[in-house]
Amino acid sequence: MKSAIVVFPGTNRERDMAIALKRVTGKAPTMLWHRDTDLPDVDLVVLPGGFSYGDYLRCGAMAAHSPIMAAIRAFAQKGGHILGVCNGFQILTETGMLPGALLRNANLRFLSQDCHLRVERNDTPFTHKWAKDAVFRTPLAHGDGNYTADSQTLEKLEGEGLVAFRYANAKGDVQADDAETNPNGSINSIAGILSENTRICGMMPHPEDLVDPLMGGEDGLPLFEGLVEAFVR
Amino acid sequence: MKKTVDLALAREFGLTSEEYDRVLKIMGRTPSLTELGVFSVMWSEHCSYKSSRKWLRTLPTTAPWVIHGPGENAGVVDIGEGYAAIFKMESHNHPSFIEPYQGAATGVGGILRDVFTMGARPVANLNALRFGSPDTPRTRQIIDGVVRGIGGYGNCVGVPTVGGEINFHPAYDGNPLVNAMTVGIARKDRIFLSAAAGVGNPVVYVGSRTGRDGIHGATMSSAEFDENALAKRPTVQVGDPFIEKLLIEACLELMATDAIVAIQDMGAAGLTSSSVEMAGKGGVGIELDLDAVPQREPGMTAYEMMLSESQERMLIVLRPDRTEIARKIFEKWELDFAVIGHLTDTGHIVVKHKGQVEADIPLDPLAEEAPIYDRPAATPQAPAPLEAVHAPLSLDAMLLKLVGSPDLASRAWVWNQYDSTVGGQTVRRPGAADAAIVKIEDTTLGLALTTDCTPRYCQADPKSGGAQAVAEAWRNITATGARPLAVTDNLNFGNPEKPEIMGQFVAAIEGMGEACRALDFPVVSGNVSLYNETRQPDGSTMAILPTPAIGALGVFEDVSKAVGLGMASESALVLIGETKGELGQSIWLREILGREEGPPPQVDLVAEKRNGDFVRNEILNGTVTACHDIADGGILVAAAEMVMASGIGCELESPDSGIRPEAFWFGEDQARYLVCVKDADGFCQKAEKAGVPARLIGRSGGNELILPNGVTISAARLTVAHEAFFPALMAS
Amino acid sequence: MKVRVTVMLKEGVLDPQGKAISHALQTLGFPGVTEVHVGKVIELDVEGSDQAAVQKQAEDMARDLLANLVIEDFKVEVL
Amino acid sequence: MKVRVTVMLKEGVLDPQGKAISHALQTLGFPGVTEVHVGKVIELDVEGSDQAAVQKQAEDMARDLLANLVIEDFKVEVL
Ligand SMILES: Nc1ncnc2c1ncn2[C@@H]1O[C@H](COP(=O)(O)OP(=O)(O)O)[C@@H](O)[C@H]1O
Ligand SMILES: [Mg+2]
Repeated sequence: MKSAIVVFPGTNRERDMAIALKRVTGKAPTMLWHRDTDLPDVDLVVLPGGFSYGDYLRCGAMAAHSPIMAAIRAFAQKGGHILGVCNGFQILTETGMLPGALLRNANLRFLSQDCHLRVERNDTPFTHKWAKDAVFRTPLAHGDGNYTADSQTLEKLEGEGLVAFRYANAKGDVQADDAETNPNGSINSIAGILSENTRICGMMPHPEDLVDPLMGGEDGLPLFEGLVEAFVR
Repeated sequence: MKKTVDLALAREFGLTSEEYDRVLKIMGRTPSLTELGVFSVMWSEHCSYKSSRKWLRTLPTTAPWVIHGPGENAGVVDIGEGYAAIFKMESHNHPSFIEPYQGAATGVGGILRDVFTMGARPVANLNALRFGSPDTPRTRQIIDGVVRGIGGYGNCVGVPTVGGEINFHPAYDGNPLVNAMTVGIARKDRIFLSAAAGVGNPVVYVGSRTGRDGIHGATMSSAEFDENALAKRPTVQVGDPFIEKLLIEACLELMATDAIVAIQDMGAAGLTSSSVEMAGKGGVGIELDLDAVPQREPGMTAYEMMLSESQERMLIVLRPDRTEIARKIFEKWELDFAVIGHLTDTGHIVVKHKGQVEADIPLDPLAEEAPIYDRPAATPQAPAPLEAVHAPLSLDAMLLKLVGSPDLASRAWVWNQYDSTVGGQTVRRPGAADAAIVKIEDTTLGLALTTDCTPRYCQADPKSGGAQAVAEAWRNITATGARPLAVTDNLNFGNPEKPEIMGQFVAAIEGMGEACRALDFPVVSGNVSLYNETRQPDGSTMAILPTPAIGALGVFEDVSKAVGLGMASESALVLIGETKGELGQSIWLREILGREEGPPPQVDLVAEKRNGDFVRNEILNGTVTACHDIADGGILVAAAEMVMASGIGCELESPDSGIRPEAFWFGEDQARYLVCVKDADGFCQKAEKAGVPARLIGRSGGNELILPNGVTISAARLTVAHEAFFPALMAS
Repeated sequence: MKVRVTVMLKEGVLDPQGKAISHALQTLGFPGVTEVHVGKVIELDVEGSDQAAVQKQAEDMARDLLANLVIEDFKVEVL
Repeated sequence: MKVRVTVMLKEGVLDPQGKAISHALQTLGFPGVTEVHVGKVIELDVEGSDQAAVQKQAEDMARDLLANLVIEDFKVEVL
């Protein structure tokens, strides 16, 4: 699998993401600068976490207008695969490449803790290494992860099975009104979603920070292993 | 502002009349307003260390692994494989009282700059916080702002906040302490210093524009607080962590070239202290043209620009033929870049603005004739011995109360607002081990990091308290298996012009020095914050508890050998170290009996070293699989913390020690650890041979803590008691 | 010319900040506060002297960047 | 009654958001934007019918909670 990571001013989890990708591919991903206008020949583009433009105005709002986003849009139109994590997810919603928006966490505080995610479907390149309804642990770290969408959008997401991950407890029970298991207050406990063609995935938590037993586990690894298997080259 | 320069203005600026006389003598004329401003900030307590310098010199600062000790922007130690760790701690106490969010945020920003200015990529932040009584609304506001500020800045720059400490005491009601520590990593042969060199070389300003922020901040932090403190508004600085992040990346990119001759962050006293120090250290002169300084507001005067403490700015001396390379890098990162002067051979700092010379000061006397005071110090009185005390409650009731008390309760509410994993190198997050553990990317090396100080011990006996703080930091690092290397300190005290405060200061340094020498644990950087007092409405002042916060760093050759504090399954729990049952100044005495009395626990540095070296060896050879040092709350609290950390229970044995149970279980005797091992007999024999006291005190298993009186407390129940305090406090 | 763009959450979008402020005001002793909404105000200095053109330009800025129309409404005032 | 409280940073206090937005607008093709300041607007429904009393109450709320007077100024409008 050939992959690239986009760096915006203020991005800060590009190194974490590079470590995770290197771990499964054996080679370092290409780093792209937000002012680049062309993408190299890759299978996967990752928009990593961080505080692009300081999260000023709205998280991801300014990065969504970066020169590189035009190329990324074109890549998506050609059916390219894109993973947006945390700030990357926020950028994808700001560009409209994924529906909905991410509001301030319900408790109005930055949250940095482990959470559990339930895998809602396992027939996508992002999720196929897990069983359906599998539960895995992953860190999250954000101030604005409270997913919201209007009722029509939500109906479509749910109806077409475009929810990839939901916040859950360790047993996989989902309870949207419970701050323990749905820490940021996301609607329907949504933690990650897919585009209609399932080739774009945005999620708030950071599986890339749990790919090494030394750092506390490998629970996030299946995401990256799955991607590699999907693009054997 | 009054513009005539005279003694009255000099005093307003914080200079004494003798100091002003000295200025007149050096200048041979009445200084200009800008010149007076330069003298007043350079000779402020904050920049000149005039009350503390004499005593700081007594601290040990060298070891074979120390590359740069105090005197540079941060301390530098060799951690092997060609890498150096660069670290320092710094206070932002006064700003955090005035505006808790921005005060704490800019504190983090400032200490980050001290570290990356030397060429290091920051890899970890810690913070040592002291707040007033939790019962007052103002304390809650300060906690809320400080925690948000630390998170707001650290999370955005992408440096994980991995540890720290928090204490509460009414003595901090009007004067909280916010001490921030940053640790960075650099190649050992790529360290950047601040001594300017090369007459004619350009002096370059990078980062944010200069505004009227924090003018006279350095003098403000050298004065005690009065009722008007909250009205001192023009000095509030606002941090921009986004710009800081760009500045880190741009500086590191520039540092990978050979363009830099010298580099220095603009910290307290901004452009003044950075230019004066760079030129002074290099023995050259410097000429600045303020018209070229990037400015945020129109109409700024030379005085304002020289004293502004606008954040996120750096000063760099470049090789002249590399100026364009440097400019391109800063343009790429969309940061201001301006050549604002050059080095000269005059030995003077000359400041020009709009065609006028606004300041022309000889650098040598500015530095060399800076006042140094040998202030009178009263020897602290030894505390009276503690009379016999008795437990009013059952062991389990006391334990539940203690684990939920302000100084011992879980800090998860706090650290859950700090990104502790960004960077992907955090081996142990807050709460998982006695020190935070961070791996060095692409190596097997790891760092163990901690901050420690027990102010109530220091209040009772500053010397032993100073030694204890160092010993506890050393012990926390040892308890993970790391080899303790060096210390940074943040000495927070009251008004040094009072002999009893100066006496605390001198004694604490003496204690620290002794401990650092005995443990081979040199001080490589630090910060002094004096005048931490609040004037009360009745005219009296209240000083904080003497608080020599210690930040410390240890190293692992192989970080996979690190152990945490969570109870291991099916193990013997062994107590290391001697227990006499010292309850003086203990948390138990304060929380259960409401008394702050007696001498603090004795510090035996020989035992400390012997016990610690033994424990570390046994961790590294794999015998010890979990380890927790015994500190506040004694053995029983330590055991409960181990149970809560892993959810694995433990059955404790009744001690046949001849010591009263409350003294045995809650005494705070030093140099002790609880460790999990498989073979208790073999382990205790080995300890005995090494001269280390060791005894079996329990066995792990199940999910309950079983007390020697047979009462059981589930891990879950302990956790509920432990975790309730902060959320309840902050919701009220 | 000075322009003020006010950005508020759309009706129906959860406003936890507004809720928290309303709650805090109650406990601070302001019982008469029923609804609270929090938004952003962005004040801009825009070159130009044609009020209508500046208004139009500010609306473009709001649509492009200053507001997220999925969750927010905006209002432009040329001052 | 409806009340609007506008909270802006005091003059001279660094406005990192404003700076970043102004920069972004430039690159988005709005070169005529010179200064940008970002503030908060809080809209409240307050019980009562005496305009002056409501104004006074809102000012108290602003001082007590809505604005941080160390770095911010506020303005109250009863609508
Ligand atoms: N201000 C803080 N920020 C982050 N972590 C903190 C803070 N205060 C305490 N911690 C963490 O909480 C844990 C317990 O702290 P403390 O009681 O000071 O430990 P010890 O008694 O071993 O010194 C440690 O992991 C420490 O790093
Ligand atoms: Mg500690």
